[in-house]
Amino acid sequence: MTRFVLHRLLLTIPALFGLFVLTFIMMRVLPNDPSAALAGENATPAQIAAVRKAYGFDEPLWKQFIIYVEQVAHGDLGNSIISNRPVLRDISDRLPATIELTFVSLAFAACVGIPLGTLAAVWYQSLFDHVMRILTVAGLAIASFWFAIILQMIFAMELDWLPLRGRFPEGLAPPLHITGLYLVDSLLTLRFDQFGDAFVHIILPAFTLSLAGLASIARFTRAGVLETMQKEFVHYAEAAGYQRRRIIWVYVLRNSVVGATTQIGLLFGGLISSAVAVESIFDWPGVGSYAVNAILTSDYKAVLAVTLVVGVIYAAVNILVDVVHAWLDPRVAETL
Amino acid sequence: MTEAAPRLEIRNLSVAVGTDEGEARILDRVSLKLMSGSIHGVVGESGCGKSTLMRAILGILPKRGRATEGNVLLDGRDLLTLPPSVFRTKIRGGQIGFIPQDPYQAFNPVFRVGTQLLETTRPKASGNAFDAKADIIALLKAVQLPDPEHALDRYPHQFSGGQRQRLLIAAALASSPAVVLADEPTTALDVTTQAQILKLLRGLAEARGLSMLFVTHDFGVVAQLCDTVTVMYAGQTVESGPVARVLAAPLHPYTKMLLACHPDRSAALSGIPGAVSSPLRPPSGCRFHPRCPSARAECREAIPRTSVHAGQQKVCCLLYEEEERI
Amino acid sequence: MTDARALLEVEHLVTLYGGGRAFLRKPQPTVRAVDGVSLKLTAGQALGLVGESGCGKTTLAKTILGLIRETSGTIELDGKIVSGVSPHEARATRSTIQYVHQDPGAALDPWWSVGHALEEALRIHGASDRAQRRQRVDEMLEAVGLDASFRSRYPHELSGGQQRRIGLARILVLRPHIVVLDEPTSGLDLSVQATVLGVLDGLRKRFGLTYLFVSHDLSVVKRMCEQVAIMFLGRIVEMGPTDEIFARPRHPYTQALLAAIPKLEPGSLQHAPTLPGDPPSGSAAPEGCVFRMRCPFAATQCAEARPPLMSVGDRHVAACVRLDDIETITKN
Amino acid sequence: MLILKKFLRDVPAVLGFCIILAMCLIAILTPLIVPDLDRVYDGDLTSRLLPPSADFWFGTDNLGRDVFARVIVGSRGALEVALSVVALAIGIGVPAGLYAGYTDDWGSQLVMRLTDVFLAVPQLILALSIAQLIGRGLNSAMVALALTYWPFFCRTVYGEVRRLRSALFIEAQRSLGASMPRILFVHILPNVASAVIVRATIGMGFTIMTTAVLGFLGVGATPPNPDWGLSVAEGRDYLPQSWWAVTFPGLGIFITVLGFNLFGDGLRDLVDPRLRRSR
Repeated sequence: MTRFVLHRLLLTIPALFGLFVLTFIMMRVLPNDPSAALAGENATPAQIAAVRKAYGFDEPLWKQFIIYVEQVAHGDLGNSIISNRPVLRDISDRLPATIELTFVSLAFAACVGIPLGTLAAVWYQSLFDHVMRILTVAGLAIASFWFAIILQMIFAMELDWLPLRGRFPEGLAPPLHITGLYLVDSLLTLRFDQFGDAFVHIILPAFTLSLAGLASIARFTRAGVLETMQKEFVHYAEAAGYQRRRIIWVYVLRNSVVGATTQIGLLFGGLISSAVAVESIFDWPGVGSYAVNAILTSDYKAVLAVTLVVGVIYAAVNILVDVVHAWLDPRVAETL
Repeated sequence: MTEAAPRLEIRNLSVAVGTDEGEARILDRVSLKLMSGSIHGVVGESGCGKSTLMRAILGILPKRGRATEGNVLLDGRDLLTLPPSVFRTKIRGGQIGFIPQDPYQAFNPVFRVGTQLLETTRPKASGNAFDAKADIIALLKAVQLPDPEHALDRYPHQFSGGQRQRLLIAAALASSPAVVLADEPTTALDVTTQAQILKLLRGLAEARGLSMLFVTHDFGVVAQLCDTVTVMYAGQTVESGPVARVLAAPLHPYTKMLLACHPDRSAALSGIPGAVSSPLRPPSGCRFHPRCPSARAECREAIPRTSVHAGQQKVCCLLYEEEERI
Repeated sequence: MTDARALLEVEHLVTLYGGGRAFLRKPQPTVRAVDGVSLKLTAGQALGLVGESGCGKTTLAKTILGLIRETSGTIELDGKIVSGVSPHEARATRSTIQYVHQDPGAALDPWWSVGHALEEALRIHGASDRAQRRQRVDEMLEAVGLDASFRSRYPHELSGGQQRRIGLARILVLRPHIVVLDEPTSGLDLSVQATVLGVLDGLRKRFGLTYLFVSHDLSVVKRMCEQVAIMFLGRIVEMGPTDEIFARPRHPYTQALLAAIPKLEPGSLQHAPTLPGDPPSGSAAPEGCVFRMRCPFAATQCAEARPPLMSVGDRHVAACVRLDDIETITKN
Repeated sequence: MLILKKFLRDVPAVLGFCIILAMCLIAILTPLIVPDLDRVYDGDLTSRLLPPSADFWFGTDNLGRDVFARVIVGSRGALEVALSVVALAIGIGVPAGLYAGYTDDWGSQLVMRLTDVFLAVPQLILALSIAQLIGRGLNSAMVALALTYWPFFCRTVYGEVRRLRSALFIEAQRSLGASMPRILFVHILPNVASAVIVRATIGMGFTIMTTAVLGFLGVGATPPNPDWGLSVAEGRDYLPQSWWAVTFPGLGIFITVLGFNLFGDGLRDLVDPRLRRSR
């Protein structure tokens, strides 16, 4: 197993290095004049020239690349133009909010999607199955930014049941910083009032974000269960007198989930993508809304740093998924 | 002729399965008897309804399948009238043990062998997991599995095909069943492994007094393992009797032709012309008549009755009905 | 049959799989799938290649065909050395050897009709005249006992026996000299199997074909082949005329294989000796005789060196150092 | 013909096909449906934020433009963008995938490692930063989307070619002596095509969605383009009173994407009937 994890980690390195090179290329090659871009929109030619000198843009490209590598090796992804702080610091401050939001969404999607998908497969071609099919396809076709606005309009503006935006009531001190996740921190400090506040704030963004994930989890669970039910060992289990409920919810479901674990990585990618728009709509102080701000203000360093950080997180999630896969299916790790 | 009561008796069983193209009559008035403490072979080629017969006995017919007539009597009790819940808790993995065809496919690859072998004892065990485990390990010794103590903690792919089949045989015996159903348990194995398994089954049957219904397509396997045999063709039983008699002097034209195809018997490579008829549109009368060299005009219409020869050998063919009358 | 010439001669053929180690992976053990095999195919005859799963018989067949490149050894076809080339070239130089797959249904492109697939075989070999192609295809369909209406059928519409006939027809249009048949009857019902064997026998006589008949089923080989080679773990352990081998098997493995076949006389298996253990996987070939792990007669000398094939009769060879001892043991 | 019959039995897929057909017709016939382009681009400030009525079916937006006309014209833009992006991605991804799947040399490795790099970040994130760097606007958004979408096609084609290369019927062709290019073009390519078509159909829906997100975030289409995503962003400030300016462009996205997803699903089932086998 250790060998498997190690192998998986090493396989990721070339891709991450490639991403690193790609961001460098994007940074230095794509904009017509990176100095102008960095100096901001209303910079004078003198200011641009100063920036060019300061950043070493007058050096040859390979030298620039070495400088870039050195900077990143020191954990320096540059300073944000807007906040004037190191972008990595900005991002790490906002990361817990995004992690909390995506994790809650993913957990909700899995807890609801897996049973729904299984039931649809068990009641194959029943009314339930058909309704589920329509709902899941529809769930995947709804644009999350639009859905977020519609939910805001109904539940926050019209009905006033839930807060419109933010992660915590304005003016109140957030929970004591332990993990950075409000839901966890408030429970750890036993502040249930804070937990309630954090909870009502996360409902709308998390629900919006989970919609597409829920639909696709339900879909691939259904497909996986249907496929597994055709397997010989299910027929054997029936003939050998296993309980039907255990056949489906233990034996079939585990196999289907094993087959589907590799999809979770992709799902997470979709989740992060949607989080960009959803966070900015709900003013959720996470990496997604930070990225949107950076884009709208042409904060190049911040945009690229977000890309790199998301790449690293995404790779970590995919490794985690593969490890879980290997743990669930003993045959996987043994091939290595 | 006074006969002892059979352990398992199939009486005039017909099974129909609904398909997109209409109703398929897979089994047509099948009858057979499995006597206590004996091994009864069911022989037939693909499409003869062997596996549907198995599923009917186990009460796991496909969704759109149902028994249209007849009985499945286990110790005199009709299984077809039992509610599904009783079937699951008392019959499958209880009074009837099952050995599947393909040991490579029958295990769920992501669960330990022990979890799966102990699953059948779950609903019945009165809370004593330790006992159940010890029982299974004793059975694993009985089926001559190497290293039985640690076998339960391993995964299926860590066993060879022959070992997996031994595990499945142990699973079938776990509930001390009244009847064991074996569905071609050696077809997927190599010939030397098949010989091992056949010997093991024969030995277990003798040591434990098993009553076993053994489905196969191979007359050779029947000759080595079974006491009595039933030959099936296209969902009908055509002949049955003691193995030695049926092999030495087959009566039904189909049995004769099928035996003639066996490598030990055939001189010329002829085979049986034609193909098994579709159960969607079975021929009227005797289902074998379109391929039968001795068929006559009556065979199209008349449903052949069973006639008994030499007290033991039963055959369903018009040729012998007449003989009996004369 | 003294003047029978060797159409195909294989000398010390070795085919290895795997080996080497990739970065951070467990070293892959080298599998000696074919381990020093020598055999001859006589024109017009059928050689049966028998063994249990994993014994390397299919790999040997594919190496002879050229689909897999041999690691060492030579293959001589019609007096010319054809080994030592890449699979791509090999198929060009060995076009007189053709191969019928074990599952001919899966070996047909599912989207192509039978006629189209058969003509494709000819097109590959440069037959450009359309009418000629059609004629040849019809001729071969007839030869395997199917009528011309099968041209327009698709693979999934065929029964198992028909698929096998189509598989035969597809290579017969190329007029091969040697046909490699890979398990031509596995998965077929007995009554269908008999018909397919009948067709195979007829074709051999009609076209003067030479068969390499790969099978796990000794009883089928007995009926079809003049010569038999028994394989165990990549090596031939016994080879000779079929009648001779079935009447007087010398190698303990051959004896066990023959004894394991369920025969029609009730009870014969009960008294036969069974081989302990399971068919081995190729990765763990032991030193010396590969069979000694399962051999009831194994002794210390079996572990010392690889036993050579020794002549034990007219063209009958067996690879065992204890042949004489075994004969005396079994007699008593 | 059998395939057509089977497809017609799949009601949701037929529905999807009809939606796509209708969308295409609307896109082609925009000049007939919306003859007056002033209602799309200029509007009349005296008729700002009017609710839906007989004159303005979907109401008007904050600049007094007809929402209905904008949604209709927007469909044309959305389809054009999606079509170009998918076509570009296929143009890069399919040859790359064929090459990588067919050969075993370092070039194949290089292509696959390159897809790894592009797939190391979620597509939208990468597209966002690329689009931002080339400069805002619809064209750069399109380039960014195509540049980040081709690896999906490459992977699909690569996987199919590898699977088919070891398929028995391909091996049979090799044993008959067929040359590799012949096998690739006569046997493998037609089998790969179905997988590409399915991916492209679902990719159309996906791209329409992503383009809308880019538009919404202000990295895609620029005003006064009637882009659906941009329209939702513009209408957002006038909620909840003027709900129509947000709702209808969103519905446009929803229905179009739904059409492509339903149709793509049906196509996939048709090509891969594994899951549909009746039990």
